[in-house]
Amino acid sequence: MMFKYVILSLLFILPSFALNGYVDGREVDKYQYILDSLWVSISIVFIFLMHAGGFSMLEAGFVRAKNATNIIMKNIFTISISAVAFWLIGFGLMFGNGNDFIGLTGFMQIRENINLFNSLSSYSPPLFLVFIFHLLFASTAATIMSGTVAERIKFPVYMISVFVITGLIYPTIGKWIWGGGWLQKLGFLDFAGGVMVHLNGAIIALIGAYLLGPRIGKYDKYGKPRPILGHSMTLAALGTFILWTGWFGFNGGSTLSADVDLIGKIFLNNTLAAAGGSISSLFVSWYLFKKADLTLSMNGTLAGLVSITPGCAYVVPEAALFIGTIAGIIMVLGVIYLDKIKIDDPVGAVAVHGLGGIWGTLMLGVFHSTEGIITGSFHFFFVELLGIIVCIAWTGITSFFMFYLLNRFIGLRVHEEEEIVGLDIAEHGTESYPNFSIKSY
Amino acid sequence: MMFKYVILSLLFILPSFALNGYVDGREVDKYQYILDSLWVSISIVFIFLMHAGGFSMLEAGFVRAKNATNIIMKNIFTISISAVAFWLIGFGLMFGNGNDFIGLTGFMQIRENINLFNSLSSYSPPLFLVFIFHLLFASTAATIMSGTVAERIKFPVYMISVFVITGLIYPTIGKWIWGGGWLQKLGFLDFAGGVMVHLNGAIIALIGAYLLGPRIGKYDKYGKPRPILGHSMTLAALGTFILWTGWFGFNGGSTLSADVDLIGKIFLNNTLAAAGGSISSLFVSWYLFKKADLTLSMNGTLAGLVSITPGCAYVVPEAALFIGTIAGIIMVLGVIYLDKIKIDDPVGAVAVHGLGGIWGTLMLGVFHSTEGIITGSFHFFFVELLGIIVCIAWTGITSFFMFYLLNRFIGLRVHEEEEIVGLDIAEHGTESYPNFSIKSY
Amino acid sequence: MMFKYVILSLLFILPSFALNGYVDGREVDKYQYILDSLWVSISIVFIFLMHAGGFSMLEAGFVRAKNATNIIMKNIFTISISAVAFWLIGFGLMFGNGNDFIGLTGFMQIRENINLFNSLSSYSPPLFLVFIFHLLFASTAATIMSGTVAERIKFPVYMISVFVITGLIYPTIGKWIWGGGWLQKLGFLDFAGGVMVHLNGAIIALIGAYLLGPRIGKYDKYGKPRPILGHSMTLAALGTFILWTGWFGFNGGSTLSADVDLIGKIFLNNTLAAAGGSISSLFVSWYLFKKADLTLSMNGTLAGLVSITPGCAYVVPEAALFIGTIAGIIMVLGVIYLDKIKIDDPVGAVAVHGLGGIWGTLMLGVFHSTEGIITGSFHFFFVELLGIIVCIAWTGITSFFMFYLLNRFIGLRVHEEEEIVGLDIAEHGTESYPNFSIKSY
Amino acid sequence: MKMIVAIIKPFKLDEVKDALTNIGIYGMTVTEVKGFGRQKGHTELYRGAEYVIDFLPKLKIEIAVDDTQVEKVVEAIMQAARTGRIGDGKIFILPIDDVIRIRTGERGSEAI
Amino acid sequence: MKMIVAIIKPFKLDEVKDALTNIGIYGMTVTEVKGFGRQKGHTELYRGAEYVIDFLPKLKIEIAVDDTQVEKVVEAIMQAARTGRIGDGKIFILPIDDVIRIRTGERGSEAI
Amino acid sequence: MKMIVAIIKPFKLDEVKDALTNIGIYGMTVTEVKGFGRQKGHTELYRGAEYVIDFLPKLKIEIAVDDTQVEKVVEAIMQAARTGRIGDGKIFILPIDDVIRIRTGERGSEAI
Ligand SMILES: Nc1ncnc2c1ncn2[C@@H]1O[C@H](COP(=O)(O)OP(=O)(O)O)[C@@H](O)[C@H]1O
Ligand SMILES: Nc1ncnc2c1ncn2[C@@H]1O[C@H](COP(=O)(O)OP(=O)(O)O)[C@@H](O)[C@H]1O
Ligand SMILES: Nc1ncnc2c1ncn2[C@@H]1O[C@H](COP(=O)(O)OP(=O)(O)O)[C@@H](O)[C@H]1O
Repeated sequence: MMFKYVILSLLFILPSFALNGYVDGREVDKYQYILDSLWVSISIVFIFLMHAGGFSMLEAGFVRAKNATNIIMKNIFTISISAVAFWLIGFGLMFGNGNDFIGLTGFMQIRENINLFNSLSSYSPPLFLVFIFHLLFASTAATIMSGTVAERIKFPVYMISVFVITGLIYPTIGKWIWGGGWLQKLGFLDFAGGVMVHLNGAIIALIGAYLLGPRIGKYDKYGKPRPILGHSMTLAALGTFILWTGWFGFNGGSTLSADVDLIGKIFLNNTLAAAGGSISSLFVSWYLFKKADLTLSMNGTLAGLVSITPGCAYVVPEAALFIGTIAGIIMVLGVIYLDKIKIDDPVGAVAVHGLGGIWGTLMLGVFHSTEGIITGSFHFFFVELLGIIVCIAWTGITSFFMFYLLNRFIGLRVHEEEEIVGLDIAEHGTESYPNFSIKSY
Repeated sequence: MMFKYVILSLLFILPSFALNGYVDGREVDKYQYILDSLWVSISIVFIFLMHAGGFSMLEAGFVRAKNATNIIMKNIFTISISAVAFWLIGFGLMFGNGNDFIGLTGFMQIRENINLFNSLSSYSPPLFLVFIFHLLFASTAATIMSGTVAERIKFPVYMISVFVITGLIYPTIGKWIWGGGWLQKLGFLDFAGGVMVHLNGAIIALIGAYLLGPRIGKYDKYGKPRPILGHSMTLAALGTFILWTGWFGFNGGSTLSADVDLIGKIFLNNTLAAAGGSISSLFVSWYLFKKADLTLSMNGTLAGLVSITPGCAYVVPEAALFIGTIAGIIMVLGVIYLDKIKIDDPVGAVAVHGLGGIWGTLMLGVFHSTEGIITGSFHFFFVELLGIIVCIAWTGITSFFMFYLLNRFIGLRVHEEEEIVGLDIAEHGTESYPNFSIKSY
Repeated sequence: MMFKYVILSLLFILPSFALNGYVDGREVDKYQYILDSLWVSISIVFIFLMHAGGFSMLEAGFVRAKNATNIIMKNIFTISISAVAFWLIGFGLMFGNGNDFIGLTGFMQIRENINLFNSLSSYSPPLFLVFIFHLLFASTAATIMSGTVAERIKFPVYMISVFVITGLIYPTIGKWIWGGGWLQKLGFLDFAGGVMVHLNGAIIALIGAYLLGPRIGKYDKYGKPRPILGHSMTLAALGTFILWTGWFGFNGGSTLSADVDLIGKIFLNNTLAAAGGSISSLFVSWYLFKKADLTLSMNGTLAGLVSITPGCAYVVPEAALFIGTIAGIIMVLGVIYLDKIKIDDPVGAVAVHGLGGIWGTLMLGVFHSTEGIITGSFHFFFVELLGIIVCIAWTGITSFFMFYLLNRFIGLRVHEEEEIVGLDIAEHGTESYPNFSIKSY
Repeated sequence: MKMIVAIIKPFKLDEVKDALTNIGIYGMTVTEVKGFGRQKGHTELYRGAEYVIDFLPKLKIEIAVDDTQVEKVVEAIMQAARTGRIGDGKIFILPIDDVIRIRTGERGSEAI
Repeated sequence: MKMIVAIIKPFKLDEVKDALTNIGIYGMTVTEVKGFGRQKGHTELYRGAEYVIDFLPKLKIEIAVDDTQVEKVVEAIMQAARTGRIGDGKIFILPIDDVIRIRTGERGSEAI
Repeated sequence: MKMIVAIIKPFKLDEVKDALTNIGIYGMTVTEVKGFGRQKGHTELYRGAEYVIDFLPKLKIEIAVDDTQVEKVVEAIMQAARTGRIGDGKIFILPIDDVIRIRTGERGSEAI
């Protein structure tokens, strides 16, 4: 009998012998570990493309030719400096051990030592990959504002603010929501960053645009908005397409594991929400303005994607289509409204990421397949609402403070003459298109 | 003895215990399932990029600056509306249970219920991923025409036709070829859509271009073709490069499983066929026109890729190089011929996708490593030929009918003045490049 | 007792039964094999995008509008012809069986027969994928020069040289370094091609630029350099962003296996080195020229990436940040110096890939975590130095010889009038932007 | 000698050029310009905000001719450029004191 | 009749146009030009090599008017286009022999 | 005063500018134009279909000068812009009635 048990126990030891191993001190299923990590690695590449190629091209397309070099310079710098800031400070603040409000370990120590980051203990992939994944999210939150404050913010001011955002503002609320902090403990859910990335970014953008004021020429002497057309619809479209593509990695990769059933669901929700947002915004602009506005339809695609970001893993496809479709409509109305109240946002980021983020998070409260209002409970909805309010308050106040100080000590805005001649010449000494005849008025 | 059997049987149960699970009601090898699904997920991202970034940029580059916004608007809409149409109707028609000619279940029901889709029972990845994968193929077939009918078709006409194509025309023949229908039963092979995607798309494009007539100014008063140059070679090239890249996902992903040996073979065949097509078209244009025509070489790359699409999994690399090389030559001659017979195709899609698709499918009949003419049998070749004829007939007739009705009730073509001023201003109220001096003649 | 052994042995056979299989005649762990191969497949796609989209757009953006079509034509041809050259000759020379200096088997025989390529016996993925992976590296080495010799080299000269590089020059040294040849036996390490790809490419570029001489107008009558501005900063940026993205595949894929811990480390090193290079070059140019030069910051990103390429798998993240940061500074100084000594390099490839490659390889000799100077040994450092010298000598001499002969028999440079009117019209009969008013001076 | 300056609708360029070569005029200089006149522009919306495109694309053709040819040239341009709709453009005739061909140094009518 | 040719700073276009329409001038033709004059250009660096941008963007506005209107138009342009800084531009007044409206064939003052 | 209008080959701009500044001319206005003349264009093929590029890029330089300077300026332009090959361009001399400097209101020769 004992003999039998020996054999049986061997039978159960065997697979762990064959399949398991130790990673960062944790025992893991070897193949699952590789699969999870590969999926995250690949998602990182998609998200990087989205960030680097997508946002830059979109924003470049929406500004005037005389500021294209400047907006690209900002995007390169955002990616680069946020890597440093998040490595030095941000990641520790967000995932380090500490209390419910702040992480206090792991600064500059993104090594194999997982013990500094208890909040990450349930993550499968190795720490390096988790770091880069979250870095790209932080960096995306920061880059969202770059389009909104474009064509008039001073480059050094922008540089400092990106450092502060990715090093301090974002990681702190990140601790609360994703780092095991108090909001997370209350049950707040934000699957891929509807609040964390998009609403955060939009609030910073809004505060920045408010304090900067509109671009010269954006309002006529009677205060009526005058459009300042983006210089290249094809570039803006390229950016949109890359973002659309990368979003599969952004939302799909937020599984942080090769849970392919969930990935499938997310992909479908993504696809339908984006489709809904593109179509609804197209028709709304067509109805309101008699002609189908491409830039609003592109914004609509993104609004659809933003709105499904918090809930993509939790809602059914029909809900995703609904959420994205309405997001497209809300976004168009938001763009018109912001224009009216003199928030000059060249790329529409506040409406896309802000309204899309709020709407999507609320709808997660409604449509969550087990906890949403639809299944009978209101508790979760209010937790979601609380998260939104907390984000607006925290990020609103801190970024106001940040821009306020920058304004005092450096001044936010370039000189009027620099704005007229364009930041490309003024700050970078070059034209973006030296061989082309550019209209001078 | 019995004891021994117990142990032995345990030995064989064990691995299923360790490795298997249930997906969509099927029992699967767990890791294989994850691997297959991940590969399809990633291929989806590549195909999406190819579709969104690739086709849009290519087509935008080949049209005039005054129609760039319009062509992009169309591409955004194509992706979006086809998601809805394929979800509502197309997928059920194509893969639902029914008879050899049509699927009748699964409309709007892309849930975990695999029983509605018996034809998919041998697919490993979850239904959601299979749905998106096939959606992107349908949507590609529809988008192929957008370049050919560009610069003159009415936007609403285009919109309706995309819905009809992805909801009805494509899924029906899809049932026959990929959904377990009659052509598939006859042994017709089309690995990644040489007929299904490319020939289908080209036929619709051809019918559309025929009924629309050439753009104003495309022929002089003596009927001699006059070139209308695409407005940006760099954009067109970017589109080509993205398509070239995405094709790895398109053909490689059509394994629908992580069969890496096959993927390796497909990647190599893809690479050689594209190389052959680029080089041959380059030299043919150089020989014929004394200068090396970039647009034809780019078309040649794509013709090479299209031509290997039906057979990439079945032929040896040497054959792939041959097929792609000849495809490049045929395509150039096709472009010249279509120009002569007054089919005005701004992007060359009919020659690339139509002739490339036909040629590649026939050559699969010749080079298939076990069933091709080369190995002695003619039967398979004739089945392939039959498939081509069926596709031309079905799609030719239905799309003719569709455009005919649209012409009757809406009118296919924009007003002459709108065509001259450009669709960007006429239909979307914007210029694509407002800061640039655009030549007015 | 015997009975027990039977069972025990069964236990150990079982997993191989369950998990293993035979590939190319080797016995492998099945899932590991699939994982390795999938990762390589996906890396191939990223590298292809990087090569096709990245280099082309970058180079196109850095040249004048009148030469954009030409540079793209060259890139398409490079990818295509190198596939053929590497298939016919290169791969056999580089990995075929032979001696320490040259491979002599496997020409045109990239089939499942691994026995022709003993040097690849430790590679997990199937031969087809390994072939494509190395093809893309060869092709990248060749494409590096295309930007440097742009705007003045004759197209046929360029065509032949790419064939020679990817068929002969690159594979020979490739045998020495990666194909089991003498340098590899000495312990020379070059993880992802700092010497093999980047330095090789830069040396060829340098020799080419030297023999061609500067573009007309690059120096005024007193020999002072005059800038010739690239025609599109947004295109150049797009190229940079795509390269930056693809580099994850380039360096990460060089594991040639799904070693996810290593992939994580490489990704992090990549990210930090690129960040360091972008930031340092930005500040250096700002300090030296009073304005922040976008093109130098983009070059800086790439210099950072190049510099981490040889050592990304072997150094700690802190070292990566250091290496990339200094690479950015060296690169800027290199650009200025090359300008002074009349090496006219429109895209900065010699400084980026050459200096970046040398610096990174030396630093690997310093920072290698077990063999570098820092851990006490000088031996390895000198081996790295030797590798650099060998590369400069071999590639310098052979490419000089190649260009010398091409100059004798064909002439390297286009006619002065063709250069003034631009290669697009002169060699391809088309303008890149026919609808735009292009400045004529 | 006179400088005939014609402002025309852009898509009429080919016809005007042909008309001029038909009457033996082989030299002209063309400039892209924006015209403002009775032909009204149009109002468009970009992201919901209105803007007016009131400068319309036109081409300016400058032709230096001998006094004797002025009427013939004006006639040819009018015929070729006229559509009958507002915005067809104008022809201005300005005096020229002298013309020099750079290549040869010829002056006056010789140089045209 | 006279051709009034004004070279102005580009961002002044709207103001000049408004000033002209206010005094009843409804026709003009605008061209993008580069100006070289007392207003000095600026030196920039591209990849460390110096270059001078000495041709500055300007707009040329051409307005054909009756002799009686010349002073009024000159006055309006001056007021609208002046910033007081170097580079504000010039106004040239050239004689016109005749004007023809292509659409109608009208001539002279009628055609303006 | 005269308006000297020179049509030149684009790559000669720098030389012409230098020649003019050398003789003390510091003001000019440059326009991108397309020229049609004896210099023949070229035929190209795009996707196998022929097209003719018969409008060639030229630059138009306008220089307002005092009557006394006309010959000097013409001479300088001719020397700098001549290559001796067809298409070198022309110089037209038109009369100017008056010149005004917008900034100061100066008139006539003062304003140049
Ligand atoms: N007084 C003017 N001076 C200069 N150009 C003018 C003048 N009036 C009209 N133009 C030019 O002629 C073009 C056509 O004039 P417009 O009044 O629109 O129509 P029409 O030629 O039918 O009278 C304008 O777009 C403008 O370029
Ligand atoms: N002699 C001239 N002939 C033609 N155009 C001139 C002449 N002088 C100046 N201009 C034009 O007028 C513009 C302004 O002249 P500038 O000398 O810079 O300043 P200001 O108008 O204050 O005297 C120049 O940029 C140029 O376009
Ligand atoms: N009659 C004319 N009126 C206006 N511009 C002219 C005239 N003839 C020639 N030009 C301009 O001068 C340029 C050069 O003229 P062209 O006849 O080609 O050579 P050349 O200057 O050697 O006689 C033309 O491209 C055109 O811009």
